[in-house]
Amino acid sequence: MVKDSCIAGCIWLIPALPLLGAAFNCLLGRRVGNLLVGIIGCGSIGLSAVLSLFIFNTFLALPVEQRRIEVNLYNWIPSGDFSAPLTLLLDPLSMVMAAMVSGVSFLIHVYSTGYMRKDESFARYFFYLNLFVFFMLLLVLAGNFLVLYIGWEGVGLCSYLLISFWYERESAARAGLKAFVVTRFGDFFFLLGIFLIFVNFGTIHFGSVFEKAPEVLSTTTATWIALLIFAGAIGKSAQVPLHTWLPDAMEAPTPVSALIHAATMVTAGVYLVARCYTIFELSPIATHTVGIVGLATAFISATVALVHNDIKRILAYSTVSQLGHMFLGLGVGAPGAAIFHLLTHAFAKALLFLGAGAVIHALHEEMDIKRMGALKQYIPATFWTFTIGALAMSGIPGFAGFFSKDAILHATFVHGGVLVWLMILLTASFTGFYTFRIVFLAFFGEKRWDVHVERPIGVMTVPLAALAFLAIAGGYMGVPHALGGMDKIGGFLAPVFSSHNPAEPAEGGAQAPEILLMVMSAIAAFGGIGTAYYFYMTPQGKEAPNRLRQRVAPIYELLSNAWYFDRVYQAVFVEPFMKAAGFFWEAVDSSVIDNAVRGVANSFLGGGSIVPKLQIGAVRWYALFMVLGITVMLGYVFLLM
Amino acid sequence: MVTTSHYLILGSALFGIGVLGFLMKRNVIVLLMCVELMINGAGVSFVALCRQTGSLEGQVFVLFAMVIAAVEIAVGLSLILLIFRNRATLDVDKLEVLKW
Amino acid sequence: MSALGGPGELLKGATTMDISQWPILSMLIFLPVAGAGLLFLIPWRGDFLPKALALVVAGLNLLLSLALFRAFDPSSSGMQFVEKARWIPEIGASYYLGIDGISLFMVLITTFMVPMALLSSWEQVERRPKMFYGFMLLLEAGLIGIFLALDLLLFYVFWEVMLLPMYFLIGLWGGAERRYATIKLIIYTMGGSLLMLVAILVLYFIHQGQTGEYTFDITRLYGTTIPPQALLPMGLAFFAAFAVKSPLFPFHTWLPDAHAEAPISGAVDITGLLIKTGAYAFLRFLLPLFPEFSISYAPMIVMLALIANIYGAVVATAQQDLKRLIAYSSVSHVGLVILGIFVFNLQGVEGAILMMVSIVLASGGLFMGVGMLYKRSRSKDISQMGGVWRDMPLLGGFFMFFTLASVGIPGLSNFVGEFLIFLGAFRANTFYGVLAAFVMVLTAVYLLWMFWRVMFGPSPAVARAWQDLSIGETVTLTIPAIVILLMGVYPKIFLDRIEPSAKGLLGHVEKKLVQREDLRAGYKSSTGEKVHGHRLSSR
Amino acid sequence: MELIQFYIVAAITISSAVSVIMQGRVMYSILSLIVTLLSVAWIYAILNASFLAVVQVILYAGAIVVLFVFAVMMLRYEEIEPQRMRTGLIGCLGLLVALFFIFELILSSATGPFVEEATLSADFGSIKSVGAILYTQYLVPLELASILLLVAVVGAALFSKRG
Repeated sequence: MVKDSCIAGCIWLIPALPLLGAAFNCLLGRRVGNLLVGIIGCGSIGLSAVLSLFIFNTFLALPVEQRRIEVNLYNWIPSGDFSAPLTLLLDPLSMVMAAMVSGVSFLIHVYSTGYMRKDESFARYFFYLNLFVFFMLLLVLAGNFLVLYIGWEGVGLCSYLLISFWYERESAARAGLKAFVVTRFGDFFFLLGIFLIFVNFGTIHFGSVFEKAPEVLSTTTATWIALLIFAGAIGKSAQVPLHTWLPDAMEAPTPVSALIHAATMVTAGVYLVARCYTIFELSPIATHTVGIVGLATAFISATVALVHNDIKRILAYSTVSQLGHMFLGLGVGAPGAAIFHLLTHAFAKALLFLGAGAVIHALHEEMDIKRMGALKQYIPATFWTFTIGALAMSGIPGFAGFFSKDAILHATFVHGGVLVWLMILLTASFTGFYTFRIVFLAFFGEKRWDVHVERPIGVMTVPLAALAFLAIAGGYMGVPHALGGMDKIGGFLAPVFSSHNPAEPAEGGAQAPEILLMVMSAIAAFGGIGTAYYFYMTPQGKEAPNRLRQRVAPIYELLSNAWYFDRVYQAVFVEPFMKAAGFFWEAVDSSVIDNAVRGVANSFLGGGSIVPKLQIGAVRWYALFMVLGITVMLGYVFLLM
Repeated sequence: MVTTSHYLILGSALFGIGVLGFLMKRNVIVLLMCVELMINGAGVSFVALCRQTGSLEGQVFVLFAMVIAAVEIAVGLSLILLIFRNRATLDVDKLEVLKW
Repeated sequence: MSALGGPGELLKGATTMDISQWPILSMLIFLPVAGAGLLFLIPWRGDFLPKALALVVAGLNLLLSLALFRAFDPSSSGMQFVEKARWIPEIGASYYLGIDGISLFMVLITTFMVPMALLSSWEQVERRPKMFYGFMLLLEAGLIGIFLALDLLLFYVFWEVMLLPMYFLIGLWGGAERRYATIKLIIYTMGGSLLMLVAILVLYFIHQGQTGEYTFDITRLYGTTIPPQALLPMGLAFFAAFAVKSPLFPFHTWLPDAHAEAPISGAVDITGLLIKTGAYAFLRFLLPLFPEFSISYAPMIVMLALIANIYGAVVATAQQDLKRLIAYSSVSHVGLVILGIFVFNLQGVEGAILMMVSIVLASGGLFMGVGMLYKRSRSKDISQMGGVWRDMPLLGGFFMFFTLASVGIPGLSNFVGEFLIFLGAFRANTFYGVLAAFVMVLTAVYLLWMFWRVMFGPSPAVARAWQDLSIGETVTLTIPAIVILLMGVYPKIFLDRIEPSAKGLLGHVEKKLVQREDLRAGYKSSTGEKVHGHRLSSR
Repeated sequence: MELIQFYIVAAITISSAVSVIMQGRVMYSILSLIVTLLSVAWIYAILNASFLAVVQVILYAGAIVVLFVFAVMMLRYEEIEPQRMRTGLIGCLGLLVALFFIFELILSSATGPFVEEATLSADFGSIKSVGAILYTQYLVPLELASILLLVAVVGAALFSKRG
């Protein structure tokens, strides 16, 4: 009990510390100099990370049934029977997320002090970044839907601010706006989902909602709620068809891409669906939709990633694809696996992005992998860590991504069917291919650049190393039973997905297929990597990509235009909207309505101009009409009545 | 027997003559005088009715009306002086400044 | 329960001065009048003294209203600090003032915004500043009068009086097209309010016919039963007056012109203050006086509100003039407010009131920002700008803040109001809720796009020697920003005080409606006509 | 007796009033106006308003008429045209409307429904009784009236100075 209250007392500090940091950097940042800004910025997050790890530790010591702590800070919006208190909830799911978010954020903050050290808006950058961490922690620690929504919108806002960070670039401003509007489109549905929840349950508190959900909701209502929530997740987590903002979001400084657009914010959708899993389970349609969207996203964006040359865009599409994996996991009834993949992906992808950042930094803002090469000799630390990240990402046995992806693949095989499994297997080989395409093109081969290499400084290398460690070790949280592990993470998270039992310790007979599946996925990954090696490392394969490109020209066109999503949206939504706006303003507002008003005004003016025209003067007519008026009134009163 | 009606008719007549003059005359100074006539006509009616009802409020009202009349004449005449200096006429028909 | 003490408790600390005995409401109205009188009558030398005087008067009024806020009893739903005196006893008109949770924040925001407007125009009014400041104070008095009057005739007087300073403010200190703008403003609003005057008189005589008593006291008139044949014309007359002032689609086109031509601080006031008199009047007069009208025509009004909401947002996207853009955003937001009022539930009404306050703050902040920008650039044309952030990071920051507040980012004031309105609309009718909430996407589009075009992008090649904000300007923008933040983070202070009155209002509407339904059911039960109840909830 | 007195004073009043508007020269109008005002004072006296009668003589016949005279003197006499009445459309209309108006007024005064004639106390209309009501019930309006007078004096001075 003591531990309980101790935790309850300091939960609020986890998000509050970054907020303080943000406030400091906002108000005083420009005055105090970069050193202090950096210290405050990283320090606040660092403290928060230490605190959450400490709480995690205490939390683990609690008995399972007590692992659910709620704190009411104050009643935020009380209105009649509606109330939205600022509630923080600590349960295994939010604990894991909070620890991951604060930890990864801390590493990226440290990295940023090096990466951004020459930027003149250093303080602004750390203000946004701290604010982001605050909102993200609020999102994962939220105890009801509205608090989650604050965090949800807040991270979207910070994402917008950070994408547009280099606002003088027209493309950055455009990408920021696009990201905000597209995700807000998703938020709109999410908000409707919250309303629907409130209308049905009379509360938006997580505990009460999920507890009552099976009794209260009919399948139809559950479907509606689940789909609306999922629409929010689609926007935020960049799933097809709302994924188009994420590649453009790469206009942000690279550490931001690592933090927001790979490790944390974009995974919020996965977190949300996992959080509401009880509702999703009530509706097969919703669950299937989640799975299908996840699968489609995973596949489509993996294919697009194959042909791009911009290092950050490849990683962005890779992120979208991996998020698709997570949703697939959710859709096939393996939320634990999805969250596990979320964690390992966060480590690996943050590592890849930071590595890419170091590469870009080294080559002075060069992002085209065709103009890199042979960097292994120049920045070896980056090379090694990047490769570890790439291995983890591709799902090579022994690295983090392997275990988590395997968990999803297994669930897919069991619940989704062979066809889905094959598709995702293909995607896995694509993943191996495009990740190592970067590795081979950027770090090996001949030198295709001629600038002075800027080596990453210490504060940039240390986070890389730390993340590399996590990208290897992170997987051992959830070694599956089939390999003789304990699946610690699955067990830890299980109470959250109450009605759902995580992969039971498999029967002796069932272990064999699982291991077989693992072998298959490892083969697929190696196949992808091997193809990349053949294409980019061997002299024989050099011409292969070009030949392939010519052979399947239409498909290549399709892929390099990212399946034409952007163009279609431009033609179907953006342009008609702008035209409508112009039409309504000029044709309706300025013509129809205004002319009606002007007509009234002119009729008065016209009427008014007749009287004075009868004679030259006006004053005496006023007098005459005054008297006439009185006369008529008197006449009415005295003569007629 | 003189009834209140007699005085009221007298007051009305005075008022009416004022109105008539106000509409017919063109000299601004005379117009002001016509206003005085109207005020006096109203005053007669007031005082007559006042005697009828036995309350003094009507007389007080007439007193205030006189004050107003004095004010009006003072300001009005000084305005007329000003207008005359600027426009060199007192004919209302030629003063069309109020025209829009 | 509550880990933080919260400012609510702080504000209710020991009262050192008992102000409940003062005629504080009259003071609120007449202090600015006195200030304006001093400004007009004394032949001041120089500009500083009159400006300072105006500011001091406005500041004093703000302090007074804060004292009022502190003494306000949040648990009561009735009128507080009531002052009643004979005005024209012969016709039953009285000088009757009172304040409740609905008007409290209207008054507060007025007394708050006027000093802000004065500050923001401190160096921007070049011609006859003392007249300008005098009219601003008169405007303040008129506005406060509208919010406090409980007598229909008194209300009407204030309603018209307020137009006068507005007319001069725009007509004398406005932009190039100011004549057009003022005439449009006057025609629109006078047209509406004359209809209302007729309806007021009709109501007055109907009431007299029923009770034998001549009175303009709205608390008595609330009980009047309107004969069915008079209901539509009277309701429409009131509706027209308020809809024009609000302004509700399609009566809104005066607003962009008035905005675009108004002097900067005048614009601050119109946005917020003038237009929310309309929405306030809906709550105070239309709903309780004509509940039957309000409810049976609510679907149409709600449709208009939704159209205004979406239409305003769409048209705002097409604007090239900064001030017009913000004006259309006001049209859009006001649509939301009216939607909140006419869904007849507690969340909607509370949200509407919060939203009104919040629009004033957020749009006011934007306007002040535009004013400061205009002072340097002499342009309101968006296409002429770009890259302003580079030149003026501080202004850019504030501009961002107010833009985000308008967009409705949680944690800032607009969100709370919007959220409650959406929720109320959703509860009343799913369709309303969906349409209303969709605007949050459009709002983001036009506001952030505007922000991008103004602030982002490269600086033009021509060197601009624009100074960033001065300390005075920074302070002017900081104060509303703090209030916005406070409202967004701890709206409980506001909601607690609004709730009893909002509940009372809805309860009254419901009660009156039920009475009538009973009455009519009595008449019609013989013919077997089904009496349909309206779903109302004061939950 | 009272009737005769009334008809005499009424005749003087009406005829002098008509003379005010019929005179061609302004000065004659003013002189006629004096007669009218004095006869009105007489009517006041008949009607038990002795205080008012006195004030009428002092204020009107004394002060206001003097103002008129001064005004006429300050404007050069020969320029105080026009002397003729209005003609044309507006003249005809004016005459018509005004005559009809007078007719209505007189008709209404002759047929008005009246309350019972009150019995008057001895000092009705005396300075004392008027003063008593003036300085109690009507104190505020009285003070306001004095302020108004002050403003008018200042205003008049300002106008004539500025020209």
